[in-house]
Amino acid sequence: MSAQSLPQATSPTRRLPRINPVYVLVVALILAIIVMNPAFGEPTGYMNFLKRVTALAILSAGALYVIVSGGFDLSVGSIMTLTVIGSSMLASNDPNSTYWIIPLMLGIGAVIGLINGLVVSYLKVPSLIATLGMMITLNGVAFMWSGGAPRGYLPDTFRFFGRYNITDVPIISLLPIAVICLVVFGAILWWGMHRTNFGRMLHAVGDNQQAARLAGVPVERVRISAFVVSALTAVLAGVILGGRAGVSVDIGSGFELQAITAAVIGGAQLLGGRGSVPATIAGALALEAIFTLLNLLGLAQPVRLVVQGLILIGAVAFATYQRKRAGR
Amino acid sequence: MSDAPTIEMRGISKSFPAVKALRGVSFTCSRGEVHALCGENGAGKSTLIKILSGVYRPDGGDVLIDGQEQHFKHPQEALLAGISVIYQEFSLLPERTVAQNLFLGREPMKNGLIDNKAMVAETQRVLGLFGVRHRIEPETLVADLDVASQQMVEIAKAISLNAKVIVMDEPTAALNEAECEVLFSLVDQLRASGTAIVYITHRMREVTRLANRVTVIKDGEVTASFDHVPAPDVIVRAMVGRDISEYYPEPATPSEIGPVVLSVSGGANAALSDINLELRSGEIVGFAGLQGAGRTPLAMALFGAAPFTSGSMTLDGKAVHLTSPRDAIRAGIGMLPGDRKAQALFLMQSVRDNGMLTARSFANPFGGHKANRFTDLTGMNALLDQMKVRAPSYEQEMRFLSGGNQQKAIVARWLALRPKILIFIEPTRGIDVDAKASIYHLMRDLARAGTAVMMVSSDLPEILGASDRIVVMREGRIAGEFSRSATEAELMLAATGETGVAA
Amino acid sequence: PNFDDPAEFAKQRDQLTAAFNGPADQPYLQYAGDSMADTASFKKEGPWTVCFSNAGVNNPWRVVGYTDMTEEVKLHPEIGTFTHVDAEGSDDKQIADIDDLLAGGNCSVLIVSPNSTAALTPAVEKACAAGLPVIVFDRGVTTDCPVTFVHPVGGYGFGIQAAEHIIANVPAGGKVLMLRILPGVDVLETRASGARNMFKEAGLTVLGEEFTDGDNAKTKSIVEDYLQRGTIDAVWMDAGATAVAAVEAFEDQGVDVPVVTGEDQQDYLQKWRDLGFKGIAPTYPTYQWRTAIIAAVNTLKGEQVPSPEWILPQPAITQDVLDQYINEKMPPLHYAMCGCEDMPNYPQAWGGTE
Amino acid sequence: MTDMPLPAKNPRRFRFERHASTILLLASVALYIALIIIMGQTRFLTLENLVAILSRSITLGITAIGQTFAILVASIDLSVASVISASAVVTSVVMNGNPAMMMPAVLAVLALGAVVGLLNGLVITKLEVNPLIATLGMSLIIQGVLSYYYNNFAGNVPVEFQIFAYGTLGIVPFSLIFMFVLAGCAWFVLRFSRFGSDVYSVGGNKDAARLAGIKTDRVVIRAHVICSLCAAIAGIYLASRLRSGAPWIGAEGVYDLESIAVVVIGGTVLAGGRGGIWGTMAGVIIFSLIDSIFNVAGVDAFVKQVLRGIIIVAAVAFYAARSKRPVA
Ligand SMILES: Nc1ncnc2c1ncn2[C@@H]1O[C@H](COP(=O)(O)OP(=O)(O)OP(=O)(O)O)[C@@H](O)[C@H]1O
Ligand SMILES: Nc1ncnc2c1ncn2[C@@H]1O[C@H](COP(=O)(O)OP(=O)(O)OP(=O)(O)O)[C@@H](O)[C@H]1O
Ligand SMILES: [Mg+2]
Ligand SMILES: [Mg+2]
Repeated sequence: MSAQSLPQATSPTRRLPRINPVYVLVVALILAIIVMNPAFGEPTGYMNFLKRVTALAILSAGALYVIVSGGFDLSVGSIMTLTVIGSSMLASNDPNSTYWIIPLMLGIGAVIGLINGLVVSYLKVPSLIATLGMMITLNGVAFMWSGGAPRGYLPDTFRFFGRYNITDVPIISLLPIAVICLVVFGAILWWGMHRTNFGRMLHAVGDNQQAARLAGVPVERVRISAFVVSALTAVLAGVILGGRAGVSVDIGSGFELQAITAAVIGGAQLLGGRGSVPATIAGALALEAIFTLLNLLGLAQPVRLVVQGLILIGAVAFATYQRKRAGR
Repeated sequence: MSDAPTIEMRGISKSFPAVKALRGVSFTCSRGEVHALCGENGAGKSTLIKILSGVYRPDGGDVLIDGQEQHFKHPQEALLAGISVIYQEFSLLPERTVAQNLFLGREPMKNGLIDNKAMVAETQRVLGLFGVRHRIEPETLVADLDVASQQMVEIAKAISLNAKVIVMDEPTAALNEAECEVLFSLVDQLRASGTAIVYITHRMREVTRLANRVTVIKDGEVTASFDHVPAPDVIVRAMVGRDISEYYPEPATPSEIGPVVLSVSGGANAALSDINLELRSGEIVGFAGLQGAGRTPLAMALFGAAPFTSGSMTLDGKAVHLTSPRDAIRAGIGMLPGDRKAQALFLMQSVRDNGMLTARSFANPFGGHKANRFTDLTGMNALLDQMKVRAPSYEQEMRFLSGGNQQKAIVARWLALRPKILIFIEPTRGIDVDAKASIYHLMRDLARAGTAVMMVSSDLPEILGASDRIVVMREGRIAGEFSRSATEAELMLAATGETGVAA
Repeated sequence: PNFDDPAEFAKQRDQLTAAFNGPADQPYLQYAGDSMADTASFKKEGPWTVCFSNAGVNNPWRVVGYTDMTEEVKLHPEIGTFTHVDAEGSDDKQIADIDDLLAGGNCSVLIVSPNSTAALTPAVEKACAAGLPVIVFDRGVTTDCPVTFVHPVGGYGFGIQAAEHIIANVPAGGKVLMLRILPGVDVLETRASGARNMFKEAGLTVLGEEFTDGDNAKTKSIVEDYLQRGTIDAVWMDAGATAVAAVEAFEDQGVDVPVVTGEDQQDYLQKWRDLGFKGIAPTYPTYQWRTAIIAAVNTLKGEQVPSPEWILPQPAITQDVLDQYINEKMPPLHYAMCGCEDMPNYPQAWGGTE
Repeated sequence: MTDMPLPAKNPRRFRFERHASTILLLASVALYIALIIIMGQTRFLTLENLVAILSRSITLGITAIGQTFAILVASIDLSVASVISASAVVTSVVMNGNPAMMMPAVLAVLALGAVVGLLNGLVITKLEVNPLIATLGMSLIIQGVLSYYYNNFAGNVPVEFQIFAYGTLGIVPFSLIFMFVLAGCAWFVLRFSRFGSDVYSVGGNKDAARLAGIKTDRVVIRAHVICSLCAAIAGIYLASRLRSGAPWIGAEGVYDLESIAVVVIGGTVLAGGRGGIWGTMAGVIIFSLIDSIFNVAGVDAFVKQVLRGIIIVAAVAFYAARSKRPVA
């Protein structure tokens, strides 16, 4: 800065690099798990864990695009369901079908995201309602398509992404394909959100939509793109989860709230303007680690619900407190 | 009544996470006086007021009301103690009526229920004091009012409390001359009736016109305190720590004024009719008029935000039809909106991201955010330095900057794009003298570099001082054109369409 | 409700092996005991309007069953209209639905598949009071006013069949993981309690009872976590929905698949055959949906109907009959024990090919 | 300078969004009647059937009245479904068939509702946790505690108490009258009391309300107490209707998302500060009508779901697209 006096910026000691508490949380949880079950510290242990969390992590990072732009996407869970059911309907046990089914599903996802975005941007329906409607509709569509029960298997080529491991890898011994997907898609989503002009416009739209329009941001296009990204990642998450778990009728249900939860634990601001892809992925890891830990502790299901609720509130309360104190 | 001043603030300190806003500030105000509080943007004026009114709690120091020490924990307690504040940022509820806003939190009750009738009647009475009874109806929604009327409601709300202290934080920022006059006479009446008034403004004329005493804050400390009203340059020196030479830059010489960049003929829409207009490169055109005269709609029409529905518009001689801000920006038009918080600021983003946004919007969306064909991070830093934006760091979030510094930061947004035409709407609203001067010089520099500048302002001295040519609007039409040698009276006459109007 | 009723446990244990009345090749017509209801007072000329208040078609079991039912309707020309209202899994909604059906006023008979027992009782009583013959199936109600209550042997029976298989194939002291869908559902609770009793009797160790919510991914995670902590000798399941996921968890970890119990869904049956582990598939036959229509038709014809309960046989699919129930042409979540192979639209109506 | 003559603005221009819910209601009534006539099912055009339709959604209606308060203060309550379950269970367990325990049970449940609302409000205002997260967390906690103690229908409601759900005045059920009386009270409070005015102010702009001396936190907390109380009453009603309470009946009726949808369809804006009770009631009746229309027309269960999703979005779009103001 040029020769002007700065206002009294407080002494540098108070401006420690601020580390997002979610990272601390993840590390603490994982250490706790390893203490309780040393097998977790071995490659099979943590690789299985990462494999398990991949679908949610990718999904949350995609959902973050919508959250940062100032909306919600409640339809992601139903998109996952539709992906799995639709794929099983189309596959008709033909291993080669995967190569056109996944692109087709991505296409369907893009159309769904586009519709969400158009409804929110041009019909001005609040995203909570628009995507709630989409969720109900898509669940119905999935049911209609399959007549209520899926009518085909997912071929192994389809399940490759969610299920298979590369074995005999040096040092880590096994490397699930899902973990590779997590790294690749996580990096792409990180790049889009934090390293491009699009990412900055996304933040701006979520922060102040009217100002964004007057500053020349193509607001509608940006918001629609956010919904498309979210829907596309939901398809990917569906492919991975379907790969891991096989076909079932309501495979995606509940994922929409988990994705929002992961983003929020990662410090994203609901209603837009702030959010980080790595922190959201860490939020998903934290969420899954909590479940695993409670599992290890052998706590009854109801107790797990209570703990989950407390952690959810506690994490957000703590983040708010920290943000206020640190002036962020 | 004791001799103690109505309000006394002693040794007030206040820190925000990133900045020490106040350090040991003392301030008093007694009944029957107007005490002007001056200081640059970010000096800490609003913060001091918010401590007085219980919005913030001080880190150190005492607040005394009528000699009694007070520790307000909620604005309500300050209100009950007789302190009424017109805040710098609007504090109205757009979806409620004028009457409901006026009586917010203290609705008249009858049998335990809200007495709507009494509320409307009382509202009408209070609005009558301002002579705006015909313009503002008690049961209109505030959202349907223009900015000036909203500010009137804000003022009426504070005054109708019959408080013993009224604090006005830049009350005239959104008002035109005539409305300012109404306010000034009200302030006179209030002073006469024994109210203590704290008055914050960046306009020296208002200090001279109204104040009994003046206190200047700089960087969170009192730098000067006068029991009289000194000459403006004395105040300015205390504020900025130096003299400001050449407040208004030199006007353009005829040779500097270039060809017509933009012309409109027969432009009209719901708010405008029969607009014929030319803007030339190198020229600053000031747009004057009363509230509701259509200056903002005209700016919005040129900027494509609320396009003309008939008529034609040419840019560099070519016909254009702009239907969105993006169209306009692409065609080389930029605009700084009047309502900064609602229309221009991204409070959660960094100062630099605020500055870079427009450039990024027109670059490849998948291109890196650090550099684009318009500017890069270093370039933006240079622009922000040039604007003298005061921030601990340009990575700081915008919401921690004072109003004036926010305005300067968003000017940088447009500079990066080097537009052919730049529209400023109330560019110096809420900006301190130093910054004002730099904005005038900046506009002039832009003009010299060939930009056509359109400046919408309600500040007549500014219109006269900074423009090369002046357009006056009335009722959605252009009511007259003047050179910079016109007088305020001539402009007012054209603006009101009446004779014998006091300037 | 008591889910650990020794008398009921013993009764169902006997019924599993008891002889049933009726044609052996048409299990959906068979019934236990010989108490019958006289329905002469409900005799009515066709065409009838058969009204059906359904708890929901929100899982594959109900989908297969509902298909059985609609196909059965087609076999009876006397049924003029078949009105189906779906409560989407909500008691509140189902009560309102029954009110709607009564307000409409032209049902000849009302079939109810209650979403839950206690909650639907008043609505069923109201329908009885309106003079309608009522047939209840799957879950019951706590009133005797319906003509009959159609159901297979029951939850204890299911639990017993699965547990017996495990006990026969796992040495004493072996470790059993019990995977359950969710708590609170009557038919599932009795399955668990039946099995728990058997394991205790046989001296097997129950590693844990975990709820999967019918979620494959969660099931896989649970099994993985248990595997990380030690060996598992058998997995007992209260329903087949997640059986394949449990099997895959062993497969993916490179561990031999132990004894796993499931249900009569095609995907499980095929997995069982392909991997050759020691499996069994107790059933909760979907053919009871056919029986409900048959009971309604018999009632309107004034014919005798087994009453107050029409207890259907509940066979388990074992290794020796496995191949006979596998049909590659049917969808993975098709329930093999549908008693529908003899129907005209089989297999297309159930989503099968050819 | 005195009054400035200005082109008169029409201060009371027709506000489409204020009447949208009425228009929607009339449209669905018309659709229903048309359908009945077309299908020749005129026997449905009876008073009894009208009552049956109105009585379809009493649980939803009572819940939505409370939800309206939460949304008007720019908050939201996702815990209503769990509160409904909890209060239904507590009602039937405390009564346990004993008529003498009716009063204590009702009081206990109301206390429960008040405490939950208070906690929700405190977490939202004092810990500044986003309401969506706060109430989602609360919902998990309640559900966990409840399922720890109960996993099935528990206790039973004495016959005397079933009068609440099954008793009628002529052909009109008491519960229906009760719902409309409750709505009337809510309307009165919102329209005429200081608290009602504060609710709109806080929802409209919390900072402005605070500067005007309104204790905004208190208003938010009270709105949440009302919301949870209504949910508790809905639980009592449901226990009376189902004769007993089970820990899943709230979740099974999706009362959380449905109550939000109904409030928004009724014209209350998710951002707060705009809307009202009668809109909500119109929304509830529209939902009932849709159900009845589906039943009359014999719409397939899956198609029904698809249509319902589309209808929710279309209904909100119907006025949102016309509204000049942003709708969240
Ligand atoms: N809520 C806040 N959090 C952090 N910093 C703040 C906050 N409010 C004000 N500040 C900082 O405190 C300092 C004083 O701000 P203040 O608003 O009091 O200035 P001002 O004198 O009113 O300026 P202006 O004339 O521009 O209104 C500025 O540096 C500002 O950035
Ligand atoms: N962007 C816009 N789009 C449509 N109508 C507008 C727009 N801005 C203003 N109007 C309408 O134009 C009329 C005049 O606007 P306003 O009161 O803002 O006057 P103004 O001329 O902008 O005031 P000033 O000239 O002092 O800025 C009002 O009826 C207002 O509602
Ligand atoms: Mg200020
Ligand atoms: Mg204006």
